[in-house]
Amino acid sequence: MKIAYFAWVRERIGKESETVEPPAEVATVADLVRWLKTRGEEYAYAFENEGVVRAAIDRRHVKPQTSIANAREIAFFPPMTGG
Amino acid sequence: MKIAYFAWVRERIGKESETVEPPAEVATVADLVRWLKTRGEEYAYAFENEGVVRAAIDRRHVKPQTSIANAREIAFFPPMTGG
Amino acid sequence: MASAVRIQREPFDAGAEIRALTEGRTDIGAVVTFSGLCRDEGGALSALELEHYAGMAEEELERVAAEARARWPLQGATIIHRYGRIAPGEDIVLVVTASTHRRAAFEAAEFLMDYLKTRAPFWKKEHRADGARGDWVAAKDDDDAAASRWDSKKPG
Amino acid sequence: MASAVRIQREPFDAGAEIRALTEGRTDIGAVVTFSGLCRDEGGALSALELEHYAGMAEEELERVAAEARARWPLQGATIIHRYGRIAPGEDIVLVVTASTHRRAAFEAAEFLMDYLKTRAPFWKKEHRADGARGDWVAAKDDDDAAASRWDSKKPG
Repeated sequence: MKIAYFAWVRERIGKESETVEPPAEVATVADLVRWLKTRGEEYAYAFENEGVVRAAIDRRHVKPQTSIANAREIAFFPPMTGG
Repeated sequence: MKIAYFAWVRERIGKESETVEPPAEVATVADLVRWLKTRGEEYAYAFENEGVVRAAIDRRHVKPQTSIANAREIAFFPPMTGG
Repeated sequence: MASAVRIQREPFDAGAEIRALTEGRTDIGAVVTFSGLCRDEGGALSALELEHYAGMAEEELERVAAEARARWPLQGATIIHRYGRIAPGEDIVLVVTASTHRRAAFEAAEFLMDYLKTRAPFWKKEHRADGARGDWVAAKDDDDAAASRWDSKKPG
Repeated sequence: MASAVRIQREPFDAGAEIRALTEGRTDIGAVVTFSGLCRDEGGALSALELEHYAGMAEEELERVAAEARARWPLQGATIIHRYGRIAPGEDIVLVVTASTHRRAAFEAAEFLMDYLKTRAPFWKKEHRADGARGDWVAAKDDDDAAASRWDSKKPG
């Protein structure tokens, strides 16, 4: 599964995207965030306030409790500031 | 005193403007309308619904009870439909 | 503040009016424009004839613009109103507002349109496509209601 | 309905976008445009850098435009959002709405701006005029409040 990062989430993690294979018990977006935070300081820093970072699955906004089953691309990013 | 007419008030009265000398007891806009209505059928027709026609004195909107003392130009017209 | 009120027979260029308010400035965050166009009412009309009270029309639009500036923090406001014969699809009126914040620009533009509709001395007469005698457009109660909602409302 | 969503690095021309929605039509009575510009915050900023999520940004703006069309009777809607480095005074975003009636055009334009601010995946980073490290612009609670006021509101 591809994961993409944007804005300060991207800067903190230090990469734009990566391909990961989380274990089977990682079922939701919130599970994925908790699992990513175990992968290093940079992830722990990016997700230090779990309520702040937003997620999209296959280019649609999703909530933390959304299932990641069948997701091709999951993106994490700060609250949007366009317009 | 100059009186100007616009839109269907102008069409009903049949002139764009005229100079009139109302008698001294004509003190307000409403008095002037009542006096004008005595001047002929075309005026009676233009002002048949007294609540509809609006007035301006020297290019400012006024109410029927406004005094016409010192007015240089009084205009009568239907509700506005610009914009 | 850049402010302009114009009454003219000629068409106008909304893009040029936006540029006139914003060019060379770096403090404007939001520009809202409203263009009002002549509709043919499903093919029934061949044109609208706009009559105005020359002199008072300019002054009234200036008063409406001054009222908007008093209510909202604007960096610019433009009002252009055409008169004469206007064909379907052509512009009749343009309002442009510029502000640091979008809510002020939106509210001021809507206020200017609501107010000028009920206060600016312009009258529209219909020219019918079938050649029959056209009527004067009747004022809408809706427009009075739209204008009066600003009487009590404070800028947000 | 004429509808267009574009995401581009290049500047846009608001006047041309208005004409694209209205040209050759005689059924549009009202066109509202909103332009969002880059401010220099009193000289503190030399530019904004706009990052976006390519692919999702287009889709999200299409969803926002579809939502506006479902809520208001629109004859056209255009949304253009720029990305990349944008200097103070330059345009960032443009929304154009066309309708028979002015209230629908105004409300739909304001809705589009409120919604895209909180839903379209764009992020602004400041470039400071003094050369110091610029921050990512923080999202405003105001913007969330502005967007959520449409959740219960019906078009007027």
